[in-house]
Amino acid sequence: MVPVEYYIILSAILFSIGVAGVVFRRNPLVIFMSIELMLNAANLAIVAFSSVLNSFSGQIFVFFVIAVAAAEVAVGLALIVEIFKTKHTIDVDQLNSMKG
Amino acid sequence: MEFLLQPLTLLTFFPLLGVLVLLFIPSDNKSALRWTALVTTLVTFGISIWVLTQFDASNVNLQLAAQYDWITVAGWNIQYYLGIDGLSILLVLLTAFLTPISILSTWTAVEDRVKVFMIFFLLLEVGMTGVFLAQDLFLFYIFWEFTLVPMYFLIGIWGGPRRIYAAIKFFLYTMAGSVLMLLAILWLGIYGGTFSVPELIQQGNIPANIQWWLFFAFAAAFAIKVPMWPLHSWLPDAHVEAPTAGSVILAGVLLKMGTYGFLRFNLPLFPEAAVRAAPWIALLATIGILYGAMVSYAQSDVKKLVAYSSVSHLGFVMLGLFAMNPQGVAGAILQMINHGLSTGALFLLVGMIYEQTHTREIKVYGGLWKITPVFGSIMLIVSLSSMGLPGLNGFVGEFTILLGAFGSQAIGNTAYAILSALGVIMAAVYILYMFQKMFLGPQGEIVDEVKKHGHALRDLNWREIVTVLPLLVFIFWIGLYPKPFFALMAPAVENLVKMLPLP
Amino acid sequence: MHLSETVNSGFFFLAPWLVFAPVIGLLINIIFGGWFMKRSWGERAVGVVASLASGASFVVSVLLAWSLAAGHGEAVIVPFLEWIHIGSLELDWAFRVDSLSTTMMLVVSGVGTLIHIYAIGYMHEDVRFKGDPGRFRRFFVFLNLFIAMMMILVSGDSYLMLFVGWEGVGLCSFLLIGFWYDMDTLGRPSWANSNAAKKAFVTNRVGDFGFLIAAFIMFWAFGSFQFDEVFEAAHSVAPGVIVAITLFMLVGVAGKSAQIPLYVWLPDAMAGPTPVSALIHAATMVTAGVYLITRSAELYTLVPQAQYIVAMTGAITALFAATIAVGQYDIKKVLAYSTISQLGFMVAAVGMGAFVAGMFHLVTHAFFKALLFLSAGSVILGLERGHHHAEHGHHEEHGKGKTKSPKGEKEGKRKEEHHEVFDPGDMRNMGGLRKTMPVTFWLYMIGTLALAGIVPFAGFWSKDEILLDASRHYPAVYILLSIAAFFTAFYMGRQIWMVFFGEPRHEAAAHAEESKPIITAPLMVLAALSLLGGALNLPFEGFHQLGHWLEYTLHEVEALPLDLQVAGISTLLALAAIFLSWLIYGRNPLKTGQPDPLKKPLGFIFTGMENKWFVDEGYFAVIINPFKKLSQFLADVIDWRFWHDWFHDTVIAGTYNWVSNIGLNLYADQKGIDAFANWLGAATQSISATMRKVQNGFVRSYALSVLLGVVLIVGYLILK
Amino acid sequence: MSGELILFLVLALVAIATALGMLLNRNSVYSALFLVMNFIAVAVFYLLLGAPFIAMAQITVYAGAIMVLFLFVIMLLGAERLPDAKVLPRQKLFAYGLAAVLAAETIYLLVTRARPEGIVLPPDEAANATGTLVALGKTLFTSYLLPFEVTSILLLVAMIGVIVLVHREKGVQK
Repeated sequence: MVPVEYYIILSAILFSIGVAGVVFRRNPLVIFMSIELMLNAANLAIVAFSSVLNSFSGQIFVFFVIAVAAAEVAVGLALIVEIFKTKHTIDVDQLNSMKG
Repeated sequence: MEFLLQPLTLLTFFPLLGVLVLLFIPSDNKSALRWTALVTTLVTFGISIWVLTQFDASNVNLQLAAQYDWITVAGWNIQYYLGIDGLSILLVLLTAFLTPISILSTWTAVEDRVKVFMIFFLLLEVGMTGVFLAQDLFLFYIFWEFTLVPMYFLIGIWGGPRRIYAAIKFFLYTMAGSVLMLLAILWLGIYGGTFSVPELIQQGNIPANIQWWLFFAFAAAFAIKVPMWPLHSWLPDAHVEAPTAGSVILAGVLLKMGTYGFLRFNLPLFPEAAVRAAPWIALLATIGILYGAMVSYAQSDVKKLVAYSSVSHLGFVMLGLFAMNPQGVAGAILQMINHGLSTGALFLLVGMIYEQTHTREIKVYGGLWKITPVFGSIMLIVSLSSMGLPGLNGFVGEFTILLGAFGSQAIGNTAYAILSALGVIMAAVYILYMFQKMFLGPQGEIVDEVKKHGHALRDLNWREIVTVLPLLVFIFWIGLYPKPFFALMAPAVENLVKMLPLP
Repeated sequence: MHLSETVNSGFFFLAPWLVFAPVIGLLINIIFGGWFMKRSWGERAVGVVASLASGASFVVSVLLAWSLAAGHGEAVIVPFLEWIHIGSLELDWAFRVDSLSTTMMLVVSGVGTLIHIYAIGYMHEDVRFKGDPGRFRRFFVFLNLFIAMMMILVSGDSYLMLFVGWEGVGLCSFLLIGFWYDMDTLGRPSWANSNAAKKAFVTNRVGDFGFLIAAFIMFWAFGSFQFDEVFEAAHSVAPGVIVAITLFMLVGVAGKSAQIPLYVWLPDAMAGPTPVSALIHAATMVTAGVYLITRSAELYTLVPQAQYIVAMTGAITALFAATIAVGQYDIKKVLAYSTISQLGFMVAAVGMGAFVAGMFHLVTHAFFKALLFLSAGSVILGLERGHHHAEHGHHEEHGKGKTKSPKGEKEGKRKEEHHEVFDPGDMRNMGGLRKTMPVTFWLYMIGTLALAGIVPFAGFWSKDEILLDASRHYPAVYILLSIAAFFTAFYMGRQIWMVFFGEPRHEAAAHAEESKPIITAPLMVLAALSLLGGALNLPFEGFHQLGHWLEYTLHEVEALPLDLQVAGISTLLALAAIFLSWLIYGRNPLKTGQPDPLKKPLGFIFTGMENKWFVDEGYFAVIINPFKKLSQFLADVIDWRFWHDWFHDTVIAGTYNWVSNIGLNLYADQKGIDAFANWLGAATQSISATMRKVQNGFVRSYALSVLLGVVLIVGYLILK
Repeated sequence: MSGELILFLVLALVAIATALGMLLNRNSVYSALFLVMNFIAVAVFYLLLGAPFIAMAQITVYAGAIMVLFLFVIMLLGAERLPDAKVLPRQKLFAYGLAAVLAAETIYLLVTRARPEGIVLPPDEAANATGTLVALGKTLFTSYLLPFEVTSILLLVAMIGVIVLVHREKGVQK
């Protein structure tokens, strides 16, 4: 008996928290986690819509998102490890070679 | 699977398979990397020959088409649409032909980051083949832009001392032109409801005043690529800084993308505007021919000399295209091939001597023919082909172009052809200047200079001869018996010319 | 191809072998020549292969001529290859066998073969004097290539095929003039020879440009390049078009046949080995222009105005070049200017419509000029031998075999000044060769008499026919040519006296040796032809064989009987000139170091003759240097400094940088973003402070700006 | 107020709280653990929404595999805490502000514009759980076969990529 809006609102809140994490945390691992959180929030919204519309498509989409997220995390963490090996830090503020 | 086994799809994307294999080869196993790339491109060439056997020259329509809906949303109708016809087949073959040769030329010239080099090269081949095969404007644009990326890196990583500057310049210039083209493509796609070129040609209901703008937008992209005078300023930089193989592909194929664009899009899509523009294009082409030839003569850097000669040669191609009669257009297509062969070979040869001497200054050379007779003789043949000696390929193209331009209704003035024919004299002047200063005369200082470093100048080795030999075969073949080449394109060319509303 | 059914009869099917025989010869020499050259008999093998190839061509020519005669002289077209077919352009490679082309074939392959044989002996010594025996093979490859190209030229059935050969022989000329590309004519390291080669090619290209334009007009006016079709269509076209065609063609002729204003390359072409000068620059290639006009007889006869221009060009060239020949000291240069002058005779003849006379002179000239050049070559070799001999005698302590080795040269400079630069072609170094080289002397005499036009040598008959025709129709041309004939006899007399009479003016001349039979034998054949060549077309009733023969092709031929008055005047002029030359050069032979006796009386005129009337200098000043300067200017100033550096790098890239730095950074970034921030109404100061560091390199602040963008866009969507 | 709604609200509170915990905790190990709890909460939401398969996937893949990976990496690099730094001092403030604005905007936009109508049914009513799973599997392996395969290739490529990235050639020392 839960109105679907509630899920949407929850999803939006979680997403925004993730966004905030990406923007102000300096630890790339936490940034990564925040991204995962954002993905989760999106998944939640999709599943909610899927349930309302009584269709599988949403769930399947979420399934793919989870799979892609897994791949992304694997590669991303590997990159972080590699960056740490070369720069000996993972503080994103130290990694400013893009400075213009 | 059916999708992948279509000849044209296979031809376009086969090098990707090579890329995949390359990824699994350790980067210090250089010879395996080279062989993989070479074999891949040779197989691609084989596929292109197979396509040729499937090709029916008498059919003026697109053949072996692969057509699928790709992106169809909100009134957009973008297709994956490859096709080949008489206008493009020779260029496709040229691409597939020159790539293995270029790879062979890097055998000893590229020692640094071979793996990445080869990957970029194969990607470049995908892009180039795609450009010549795409029949959907959107797809074409993607391939068109895609070629920039590998080329950018080829120049920027393996180039000469000013490579970054040259690479960025190359990238920005071609990009700047393409932006206008993208706008025109979007306009066309929305207006016509499709991005498919044959369909757009069939609709053919673009108002004349809009045609003019669209023609201009397309022409901007292509003219920079050709490059037409006065938009040629990126060319000498790119050519001089690019590694040998990059120069070969740049001159041999990438520049042809510009002229091909005029042929494939500007002429049939905007016929009224094209006819209206013909005298102006002819004027620019003529200036380009004479200007390129004169500037070429004054160069002291041999690569720059060849680069400027490209401006002159491509001027001939443009003149032929906008002569808008079968002689001119067919000559222009053939001249695209010829330029690819001759200038490609010139860059190869210059690269071979550069590898030994590390200088491109003409004045330090001299008397090389005596020291390296085989090299000198091959260089002579290629030079003669470049200056249009009858019996070699250059003449057939230049002659038919000038003949077409002389009697062209679209250009409407014989002066352009006559002035351009002066370019033939000037070609002799700068080519012979180059040949004389490098190969004739007394021994140049570079010979002793090289000896000081412990090894004398050597003649071409077998690998180098094998690299150039296929080019020589075609230089003679086209010169002596061009009929099969004309036969491939003649029906398509005549069909195209018929569509143009000549005055 | 209305005549092609006759191909099957006779030997016409052999026509392609005219070209292929020499091509096979050159391929053999390219592929196996290197292997040959490693053997002791290698040079001979290479030479024999090349000579056989050329000889095969001659045999084919003879067979074709025989078949043609058997078939009553009707032109036969042997199709061979479809060349360029596109649109209305249908260009085929076909061989045209008619009396005109077979005449040329016979001359080219006949004289060519003799010169091949001669060259075996000549080049054997020449490559050794020049110190690079490896180049022997290359010479014969080029020579065979030349025969092949010349055959394409004369046997082509369309103007385009003719053009293919036309450019092809130009290439061979380039290659052979620049044969000793790393030295000058004296064997010193220099750019001179390669410059001469380049000059020849470029000048020829200027002529080819004219030819090309003529071809373009022809195609768009007549729709074809094929001879018969062109001639047929020509009758229904406005004469103005034909005038344009013929005059542009004349530019081509001027280039190839060394007429004013494009003759300048021919004297320099003497940088090539002597057989080349004989074959290409005297007997065959340079006559291609004459052949072209004769071939286009049907076009030229339609437009008398153009004919007049052609005739005058020829006549003026004949006289002009003859005057220069008087002032030359190099034995080959004299002959070169003589060739230009004689080509002027021919061009004048064909310009006047006296095609038979022109062709007749072409044939006889091929004989006696080849003879003269080859004999001159023999003289030069003789002097080289003498010089070699003398060097050995004087510098035995050095034991240096090669006079040309730089070291030897340097030492020579220290010891004896005059040994350092010995020019074996300079007539001032000769004298008295009559005794040391008697065979060459007599051969040279025959050539000279033929060229001077003394009865009954071949040159007399052919030159007389031209003069006769001119006296009937073009008095101005007649006068010019007669004066030229006088000069001809004079400079040839001068040459004979200077070279063969008097006392040796250099020890090389004193020690000169006669050449071997392989060199003199071909000369004797040519001498016989120079002596008897006149029989081809004797101006008597019942003779005129060449005229009749060419009539098959040219249709109307005017057969003039001998005019004693014209013949008498020309003979008298020639004899007078020879006598005059004896007075000046023969009676008191030149001494070593003495200036030319003409120098004083003629003054600046002789200086002009000596310096070729400063035409080369004029061209340099008017055309070549301005061209160089212009291209330098275009390349450096316009293209690079202005267009590349200033416009693209400074203006375009600079403006972009300025806009992005100054404009965006200062203006948009500070004020624009500030304004945004104000509009957002929250924490103005700190936002702008953060925002000002847009390019700070911190990933997080980039992410922040992305977020800001997202917020703004979503906000916009809400407010919309 | 039905039981379900109560469950939802409690879980929502947990989810938000754990998310904030992840966000604010300075020790990244705690962050990771908070995130695990968050994921579990979300998994329960999936169950509530009648998507048991997704819920299971969420638990195993996210809460299980991925987060373990995170923890490993954190420990491997010793990156539990980063030293304090005073760059970009106001970043945090903006992040909060903008995130809040974003949340408000998104909620407003989704609720008003998208107008999702209807009520989420209780799980047993929504569909027979087993039936859902079978149908889901069928759909996945019929109409979504190609994307499924592509995903598998993607995972393979990611795997290879990770190996390539982390792998060091023998003897090559940095």
